[in-house]
Amino acid sequence: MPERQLITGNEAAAEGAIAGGCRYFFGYPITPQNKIPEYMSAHLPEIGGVYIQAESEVAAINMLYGAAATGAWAMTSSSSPGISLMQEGLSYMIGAELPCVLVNMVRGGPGLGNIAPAQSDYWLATRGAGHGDGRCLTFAPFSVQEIYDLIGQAFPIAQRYRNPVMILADAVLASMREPCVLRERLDPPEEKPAWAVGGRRRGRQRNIVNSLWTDPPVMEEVNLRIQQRYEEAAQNETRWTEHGADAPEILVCAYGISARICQTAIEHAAEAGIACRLIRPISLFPFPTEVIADWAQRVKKVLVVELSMGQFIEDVRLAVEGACPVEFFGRTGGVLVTPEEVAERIIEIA
Amino acid sequence: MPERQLITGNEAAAEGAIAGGCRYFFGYPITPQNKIPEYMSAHLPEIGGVYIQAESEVAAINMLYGAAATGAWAMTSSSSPGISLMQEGLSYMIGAELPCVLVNMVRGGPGLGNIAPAQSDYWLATRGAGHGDGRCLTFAPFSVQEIYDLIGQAFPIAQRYRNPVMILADAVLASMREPCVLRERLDPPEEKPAWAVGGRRRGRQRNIVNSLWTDPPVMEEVNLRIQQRYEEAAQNETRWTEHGADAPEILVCAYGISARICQTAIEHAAEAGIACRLIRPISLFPFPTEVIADWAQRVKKVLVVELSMGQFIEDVRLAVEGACPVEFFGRTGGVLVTPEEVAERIIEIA
Amino acid sequence: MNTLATTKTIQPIYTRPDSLTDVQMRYCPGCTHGIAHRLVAEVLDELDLKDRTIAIATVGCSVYAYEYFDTDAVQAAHGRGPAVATGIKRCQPDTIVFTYQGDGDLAAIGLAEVLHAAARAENFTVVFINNAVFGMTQGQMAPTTLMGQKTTTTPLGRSVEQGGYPLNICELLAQIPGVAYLARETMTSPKRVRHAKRSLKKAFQVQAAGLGFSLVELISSCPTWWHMKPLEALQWIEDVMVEQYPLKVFVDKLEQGEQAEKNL
Amino acid sequence: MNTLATTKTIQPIYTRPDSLTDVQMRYCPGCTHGIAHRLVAEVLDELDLKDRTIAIATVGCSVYAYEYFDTDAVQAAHGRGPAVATGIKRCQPDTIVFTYQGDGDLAAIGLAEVLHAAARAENFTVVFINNAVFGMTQGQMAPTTLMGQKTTTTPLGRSVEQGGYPLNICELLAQIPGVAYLARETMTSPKRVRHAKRSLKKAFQVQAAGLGFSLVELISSCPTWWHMKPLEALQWIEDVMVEQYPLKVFVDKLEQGEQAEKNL
Amino acid sequence: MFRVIIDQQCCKSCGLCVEFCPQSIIELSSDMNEAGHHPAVVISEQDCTGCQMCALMCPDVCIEIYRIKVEAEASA
Amino acid sequence: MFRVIIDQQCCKSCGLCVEFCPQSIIELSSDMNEAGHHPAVVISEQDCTGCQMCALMCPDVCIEIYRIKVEAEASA
Amino acid sequence: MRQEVFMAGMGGQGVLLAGQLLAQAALEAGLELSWFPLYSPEVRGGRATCTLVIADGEVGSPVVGQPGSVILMDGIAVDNHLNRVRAGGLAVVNSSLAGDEIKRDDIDLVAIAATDVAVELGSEQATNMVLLGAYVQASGVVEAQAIEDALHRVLPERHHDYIPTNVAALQHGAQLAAEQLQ
Amino acid sequence: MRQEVFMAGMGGQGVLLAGQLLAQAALEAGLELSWFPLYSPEVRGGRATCTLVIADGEVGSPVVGQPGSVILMDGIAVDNHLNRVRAGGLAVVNSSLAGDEIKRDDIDLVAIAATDVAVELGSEQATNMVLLGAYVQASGVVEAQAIEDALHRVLPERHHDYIPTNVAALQHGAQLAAEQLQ
Ligand SMILES: Cc1ncc(C[n+]2csc(CCOP(=O)(O)OP(=O)(O)O)c2C)c(N)n1
Ligand SMILES: Cc1ncc(C[n+]2csc(CCOP(=O)(O)OP(=O)(O)O)c2C)c(N)n1
Ligand code: SF4
Ligand code: SF4
Ligand code: SF4
Ligand code: SF4
Ligand code: SF4
Ligand code: SF4
Ligand SMILES: [Mg+2]
Ligand SMILES: [Mg+2]
Repeated sequence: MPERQLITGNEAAAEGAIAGGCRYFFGYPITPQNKIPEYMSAHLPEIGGVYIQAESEVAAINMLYGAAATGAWAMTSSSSPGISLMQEGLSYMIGAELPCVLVNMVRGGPGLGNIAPAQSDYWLATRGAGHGDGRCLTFAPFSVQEIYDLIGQAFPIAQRYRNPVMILADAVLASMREPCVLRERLDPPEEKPAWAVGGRRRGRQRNIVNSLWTDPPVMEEVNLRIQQRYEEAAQNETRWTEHGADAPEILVCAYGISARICQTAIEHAAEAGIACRLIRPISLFPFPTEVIADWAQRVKKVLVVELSMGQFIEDVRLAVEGACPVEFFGRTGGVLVTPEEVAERIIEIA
Repeated sequence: MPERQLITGNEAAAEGAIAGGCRYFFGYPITPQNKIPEYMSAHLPEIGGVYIQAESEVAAINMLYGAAATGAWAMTSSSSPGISLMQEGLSYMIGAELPCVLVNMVRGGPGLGNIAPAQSDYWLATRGAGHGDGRCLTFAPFSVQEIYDLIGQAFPIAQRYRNPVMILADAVLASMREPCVLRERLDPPEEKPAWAVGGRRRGRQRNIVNSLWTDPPVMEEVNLRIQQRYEEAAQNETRWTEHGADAPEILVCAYGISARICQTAIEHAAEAGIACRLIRPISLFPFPTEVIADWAQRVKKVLVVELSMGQFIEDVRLAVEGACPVEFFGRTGGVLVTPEEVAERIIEIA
Repeated sequence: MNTLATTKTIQPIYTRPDSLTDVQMRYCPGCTHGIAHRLVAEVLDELDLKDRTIAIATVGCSVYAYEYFDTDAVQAAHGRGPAVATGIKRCQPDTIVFTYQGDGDLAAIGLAEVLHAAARAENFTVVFINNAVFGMTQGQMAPTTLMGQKTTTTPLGRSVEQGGYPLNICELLAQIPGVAYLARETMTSPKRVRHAKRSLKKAFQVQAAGLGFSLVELISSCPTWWHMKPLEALQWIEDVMVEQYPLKVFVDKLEQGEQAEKNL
Repeated sequence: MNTLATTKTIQPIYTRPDSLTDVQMRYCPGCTHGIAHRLVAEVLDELDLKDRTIAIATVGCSVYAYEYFDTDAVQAAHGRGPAVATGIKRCQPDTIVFTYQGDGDLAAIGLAEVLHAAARAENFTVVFINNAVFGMTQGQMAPTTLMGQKTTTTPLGRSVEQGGYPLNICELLAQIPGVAYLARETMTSPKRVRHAKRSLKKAFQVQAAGLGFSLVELISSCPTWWHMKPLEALQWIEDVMVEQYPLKVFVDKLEQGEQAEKNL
Repeated sequence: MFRVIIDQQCCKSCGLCVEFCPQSIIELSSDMNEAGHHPAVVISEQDCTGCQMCALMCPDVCIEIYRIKVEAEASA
Repeated sequence: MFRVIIDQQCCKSCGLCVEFCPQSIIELSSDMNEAGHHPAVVISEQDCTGCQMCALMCPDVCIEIYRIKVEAEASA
Repeated sequence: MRQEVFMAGMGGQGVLLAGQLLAQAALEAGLELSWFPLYSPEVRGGRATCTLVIADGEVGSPVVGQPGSVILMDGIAVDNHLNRVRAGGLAVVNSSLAGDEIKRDDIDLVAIAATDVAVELGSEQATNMVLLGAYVQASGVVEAQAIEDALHRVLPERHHDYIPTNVAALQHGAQLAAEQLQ
Repeated sequence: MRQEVFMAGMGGQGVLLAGQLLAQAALEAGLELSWFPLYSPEVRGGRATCTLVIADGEVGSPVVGQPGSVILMDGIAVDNHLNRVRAGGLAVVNSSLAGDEIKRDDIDLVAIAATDVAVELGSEQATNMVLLGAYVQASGVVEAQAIEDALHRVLPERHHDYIPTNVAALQHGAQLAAEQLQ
C-alpha cells in the first residue's frame, strides 16, 4: 500500500477499522455513511471477515451484541436516525458489559432532516446509549487521518472498558478527501476474552452474557463497576488538542469539524488583534473538563462553537462553572459555519 | 364517581389522560406500566376511543405520529427499554412539530435491568428524543394525584407547543396507591388544528406533515421555531415546589419520588438542627434554573438526591454555576433511598 | 358559391391526472416510480377519492411523494408507513389512506409493521414498489435483490452466504387473513401498466368498502442502480425479475364478495 | 442348605438431562415451558452438542433460560434473539446456537428479525413457544391470541376491530427458502411430547449439518393467564388452539436430503 | 386527428415513449432542455392513432393527448 | 421393578404426572414443601410399569425413574 | 399524626391485601395515606413487602427506612426487617412461622400464632387477617370496623364468600393482641 | 502557502471530478490538502459544489467563507458565488453559460467559453477540463502535467479512453487563460 493516499473520511473509517483488527461488520445503509458498508462488503470477505447487511439498525446493533458476546471485534456505522434506533441495543451492550465500535456520521435533524453536516447528536452520543446510567465512550476526530487513527484505537479501548465506543463525525468529514497515511492491517488478538461465549469445549465454566439483574443491589453493583470503568477511562483516555495563543483573551471550545473551522477562525481573529486559544476535545466522554476549567480562570470569555443549538456547550459550562462568561455560536440543521463568521463572532464578544 | 379514590399511579395516569381528553392510545406492554394499557383497553372503547396494542414500541410511537398528524389527542406509555426504542420516532414527531403525550415509568437499567424504581432515564427524557436538537417537554409528578393532574394538563401543553410531552415517573409511583380526587372527563376540542391532515374536503389547502428539509437553512428555521417554542415554554411552563426552611443552610434538589423522600428527610435533618430547603422541579425541561441559581447564592451547599448515578445533578450544576459546592447522593439499579439515609447525608455534608 | 365552414373540437383523451400536483418528479430518467405515481393518481381521480385521501410518503427515492400527490400527506420514518397509516386511519376512519413504500422500506426495516398492519386488517392501501435495490441510498442490496444480482453491497452478486434469499412479500402476506386485496403487477408495457392500474383501483375500492388491508406490489425499474438503459431495465424485469416474483392476484375479497352475491 | 443370594442392579431409565443445570425453574405450576426446556436439553444430550452450544434467552417468562440450560448463554433484548444469534453464529460458525422465544417476543416485537434470519438462511435453531399470550407481563394479547380469547388487553375477547387476526408464524416461514426445518408441535400428552422432541432433534441436526434456518413452534400452555388448571390448559390446546395452529412438519430438508440420497 | 403534447421541460429523454409508440412517430430531439435532457418530440403527428401507449409508458407524465375533430358544415 | 423418585422440593403440584400415569399410582401429598406446594408422591411403586409417562409430562423435571433388577444367584 | 407500617411475607400470604385493606380503611376515615408494594425476586415463591404511611396531614416520604411499626408474616420477614423498627415502635409477628427467637426489648412486640389460628378457623389463607386484626388493635390507627367495611370494597364480588372467615380472623387477631398487650 | 478554491456548477458538469483531479495533483506534489463536496437539493438537475484547500503546512478549516479563488461553471454558480471571492483573488468562469454580465474589478477574472471549446473538441463533457486547465494556468497551484497524471489515477480504467480529449481540453483552457492574463 502506498504511504499517503487521498481517501474520504468514510473510507478512512472502514479501512482504519480493518487495520485496527475489526473483522465483523453489521449495518444498514444510510446516507452519508454508505461508503463504509460498501467498503466493508467488498473488503471484509477477502480477508476472512464477515459483512452482514442487517434488515434495520435495530437488528444491526443486536447482531453486534451477539458478535461482541463471542469476543469478536465488530462494528457498525450509521447516521443520526439509525443511531436513534440503536438506543435500546446500546443500553443492553452496556448492561451486559460488551465492547463494540460504532460510527455516527451526523446529519441535520431532527426527524428525517437532511444529509448535510451537523453536530446535533452530541447528547445522543455522550448522554445517550438509551435508558439507564450507561454512556458511550465518544471520540470526535476532525480530519481523515484522525478518523483512520482513532477508529483503529477504538477497538482495544472498547475491549479494555467493555463498553461501546462511538466515533462521532459528520457529513463533511464523511465525504471529505484528505491525504491519509495507512498502516499495515493488524489481526485481532487470537485469544478471546475470558467472559466470551463460544461453547465451553475448552473445559471452562460456562459463560453467561446478561443484563438482567432483578435484585436491585446487584444491578447497582453492575452500575458501579461500569462507572468505575468510566473513571478509569477518564484517567487514561481523555484527549484534546490546543492551538493558538499562550496568553489568550478568548478561549474557543469546539470539536470535530467545528474545531477545524475554528483553527482558521482564531488565525483571522489574531490578525484582528484578538488572541485566542482553541481547545478541541477529542474525547467527548470522557470530557477534558480540567483543561477547560484551568483556562477558563485565565481568559475573559469562552466561546463555544458547534453545529447545533447548544448541546456541547453544556459540557463546557459544567467545566467552566461560572469562572467566566460562556458565549455561544452555533448553527444547525446542516448549515455550516465559516471561519470568517466565527472570527466575526470572536471580535463581537471580545 | 366518588370524590376521593384509592388508585395506583398507573390508574391515575390512564384515567387522568382520559379525563384530560385523550381518546387514542397506542402502546406495547412492559412492566411496571402494564396497568395503563390494560385500563385503556377496557375504558377507551366504551367512550368511542381507540386502544391499539402495537407490535412494538417502534410501531407504537409511529402510530402516535400518525394519530397526532390528524390532530387527535393521543398517547403512549412505556418503561425504559421501550422509551429507548421510541427515540427515532420522537425525533420525527419533533421534526414534524407534532404533539403527543408519553409516560415513562422508569425501571432499573441499563439493558433489561429490572423492574424496580429508578430515575436513570433523566437524560433520555430531557436530552433524548433521539437525534437532532429537539427535546421532550418533561414533567415529573411525585404523587398519584399529581400524576392524574399533570397528565391531564400535558395534552393541551403538547398541543400548544406542538411537541411531545413526557411524564416521567418510576416503578414506585406506578404501583403506589394514594387517594386521588377525580374530575369529570373532558372531551377533546372538536376543532382540529389548522395543520392537521384529514382529507381536504373542507376546501382548505392541503396539509403536509413532514420533517424532511433538504435545504439546510430551511431545516435550521424549523429548529429555530422549535427552540422559540421551548423558550415560550420556559416562560409559561416552568414549575417547581419548595418546602422547608426559609433561611436554609443546605439546599436539597430532587424530583419525583426522590423529592417525596427528601420531604421527610429534611424534617429529620431539621430535628438534627440543620435547616434545609427542598426545591423540587416539576418541569424538568423547561428546568427551573433561576430559582435554584437564586437559592444557591444563599446556602452553604446544595445536595442533589436522585435514583441514578448523577444525571439530574448536571442541570442543578448548570443552575448553580459554581456559586456553592454541589454534593451528590444517589443510588441506582432499582435501589431506593430512605429519608433516614438522606438525612444522614445532609448531616454529613453540613 | 357555397363556402365550407369547419368546426374544430378538441377533446382531451389523455391529460395529467388531477391528483398529481404540477411539481416535476425527481426520479431518474426512465424510472417507473413515475408511472406508479401516475397510476395511483388516476385511480384517485376515477374513484373521486382525492379530497379525502391522505398519502403517506416513506423513505426511499419516493420520499418526496408528498410533493407529487395533490392530497393531504404525511412523511413517515423509514419502514414505519404502515404504523403511521394505522394511527391516521384509526383516528380518521372516513379518510382514504395509502402508503407508498419501496422494498428497502417495506421489506427490510419495515417488515414487521406491514405484516402486523395486515394481521390487524387495517383498512388502508399499500403501494409497494419493488425494484430489487435500495435506490435512494445508492444501490445497496435490498431483501428483494435477486440471487447473483450485483449491488453496491453485493459487489460479487448476492449469495446465500452474504445476503440470503430474496423475500417474496406477497407470498408472505397471502398467508394473513386480514388481507382483502393483494396483487403483484409490473409496468413493463402498456398492457402491464393497464393491469397494474386495475389492481390499484381494486385495492382502493376494497379500502373504500372497508374490507381490510390491501397491497399492490409493483415490480419497478431502477435503471440507475441496475446500470441499464430504461428499456433494458424493463426487459430485465420481464426476463428475470418476473420469474422470482410472479405476477398474480393473490387475494381479492371484492371479487369474492361479488362472486358470493352472484351465487345467491 | 443352599442359600439364595440376590444382586440388585439399579439402572436409570429416566434422569434429569445433563444439559439442564439443577436450578429450579421459575415457571408457574403446570406451565409447559418446563417440558420444552427439558426436551431441548435431552436433544442436546443425545446429539452430544452441549459443549458447543450457546443458548439465547429472550424476554418473556423464559428470560431466565440462561440459568437453566447448562451451556454458554446470552440474554437478548426483547424480540432480537435472531439478530443476536446471527451475530454469534457468524463469528463462531462452529458453535450450535439456539434462541428460545415466546410468541410476544418472536411474533410481535421480533417478527422482522426472525423472518430476516430465515431469509438469510442463518444456520441456527429457534425454539418458539406459542402460548397465545404475553405471559411475563401479565397476560396481555399476543399476535397469536385466538379470536375471542380474553386477555388483560382484550377484556371482551380478541376482535378483528381491536386486535386483528392471529398470526400463524410457521405458515409465514414456510414461504421462505432459507428455512431448512420447520414444524409445529405441542406437549399435551406423552405422545405429543415425543413428537415434539423428534422435531427438536431434527432441527438441531439440521443445524449441525449446516443446512440453514430451523424453527420448531411448540404450542404451550399458560395456565396462569388462561385462568385454567394445568390439565384444562392442555385440553384447551387440543380442543381449540390446534385448530388455529395445526400440528405439522412444514419443511424438512434433512428428510429431503435423505430421500434424495435413497433415490440415487 | 390527434394532438400529442410533450412537455419539453419535463421530459428526461428516457426514450420509453419512443420505444412504445406503435407508429414510431416519436423521437428524441437534438435540442437540450433546461435540465440538460434531449426531449421527445412527435415527428409526424398526422400518423398518430391516439392509442396512448406513449402516455401510458411515460414515467414523467409529460404527455397529453387530444382528439381533434374537424367537421365541415355547409353554410349559406 | 421400578423406582420412581419425585423431588419433593421441586414439585409444584401441577398434577400432570398424576393425570398421565396410566397406572394411577401418583397422588398429591397432603404435606407441603418449602415453596408451599403439595408434592406428588408415588403411592404403590410396585405397580409402576416404568412407562415414563409421568416424567415425560412433568414440567419441572422432578421425576427420575430407575429399573431395579433383583437377580437370585445360587450359592454354595 | 403520622403512622408507618411495613409489611412483609412470602408471596401468596396476602401481604399486599392486608396493606390495601388498611389503606382503604384510612381513606374512608378521611386520612391521607400512601401505600406501595415491592416484590423481591427470590427464586422460590418470591417475597412481597409493602409500606403504608398514614397521616392526618401531608404524607411525605412513602419510603421509610425505620418504620414505626411492622407486620411480619414469616421467619424470613422477621430476620430481615424486625431490626428496622424504630425504638418505641410496634411489631406484629406471626409466631407460627417465625419461631420464638424474636428479640427486641425497645419496641412493643405482639407475637401471634396467626397461621395456627387461621388453620383453626378453616382457612390458612386468613393468616394475614389475623395479623391485621392484631395490628389494628395494637396500633389503633383505624377502627376495627373500618377494616371489615374495607373488605367489601377491596375484595372483588366473587370473593365475598370469604368475608365471614376473614372477619372472624380479624377479630381473633384483635383479641389475641388485646390479651398480649394487657 | 494556502490556496483555497471553490468550484460550483450543475450536477453532471463534473465539478467534483475537477476538484478531485486538483486534489490528487496536490497530493502527488507532496502538499497538504482538504477537499469536500456539498450537494444542494435543487429540483432540476441538482447542484454540486466542492471546496479544496491546499497548503504546504496544516490545512486548517476545510470550510471557507470567502475563498481565494473559484471555478464557476454556469450562470447560477456565478450569481451565487462570485461575490464571495476575496478581494485580490481569482475567478475562472465559464462564459458559455454565464453570460457577459460578470463584474468584479477587485479580482483576477478569467472568463473562458469553456462549453463552446469543449463542444469544439468533440465532448461537451470536457467543459470542466477546459476550466480546470485555465485555473491551473492562472493560479499556478500545481504543474499542468500533474493534472494530466492525476487523470490516470482518478479515472477508472474503463474511462481512460477519454483521457486524450481531456488533456486537449486542459491545454486549451490553459492557453486561453494565458492569453487573457497577458
Ligand atoms: C432509520 C433509517 N435508516 C436508513 C435510512 C436510509 N435510507 C433511506 S432510503 C433507504 C432505502 C431505500 O430503498 P427502497 O425503500 O427500496 O426505496 P427506493 O429508493 O429503492 O425506491 C434507506 C436505507 C433512513 N433514512 N432511516
Ligand atoms: C422493549 C421491550 N418491550 C417490552 C418489554 C416487556 N415484555 C417483557 S416479556 C414481554 C412479552 C412476553 O410474552 P412472550 O414472548 O409471549 O413470552 P411468555 O412470557 O408468554 O412466555 C414483554 C412485552 C420488554 N422487556 N422490552
Ligand atoms: S435511483 Fe433508481 S429507483 Fe431511485 S429514482 Fe433513480 S432509477 Fe428510480
Ligand atoms: S405466566 Fe404463563 S407462560 Fe409464564 S410461567 Fe406462568 S404459566 Fe408459564
Ligand atoms: S398516442 Fe399512440 S400513436 Fe400517438 S404518439 Fe402516442 S403512442 Fe404514438
Ligand atoms: S417517456 Fe416521457 S420522459 Fe421519457 S422520453 Fe418520452 S416524454 Fe420524455
Ligand atoms: S413410570 Fe409410568 S407407571 Fe410408573 S409412575 Fe410414571 S407414569 Fe406411572
Ligand atoms: S408433574 Fe412434576 S411438578 Fe407436576 S405434580 Fe407431578 S412431579 Fe409435581
Ligand atoms: Mg427499492
Ligand atoms: Mg407468550
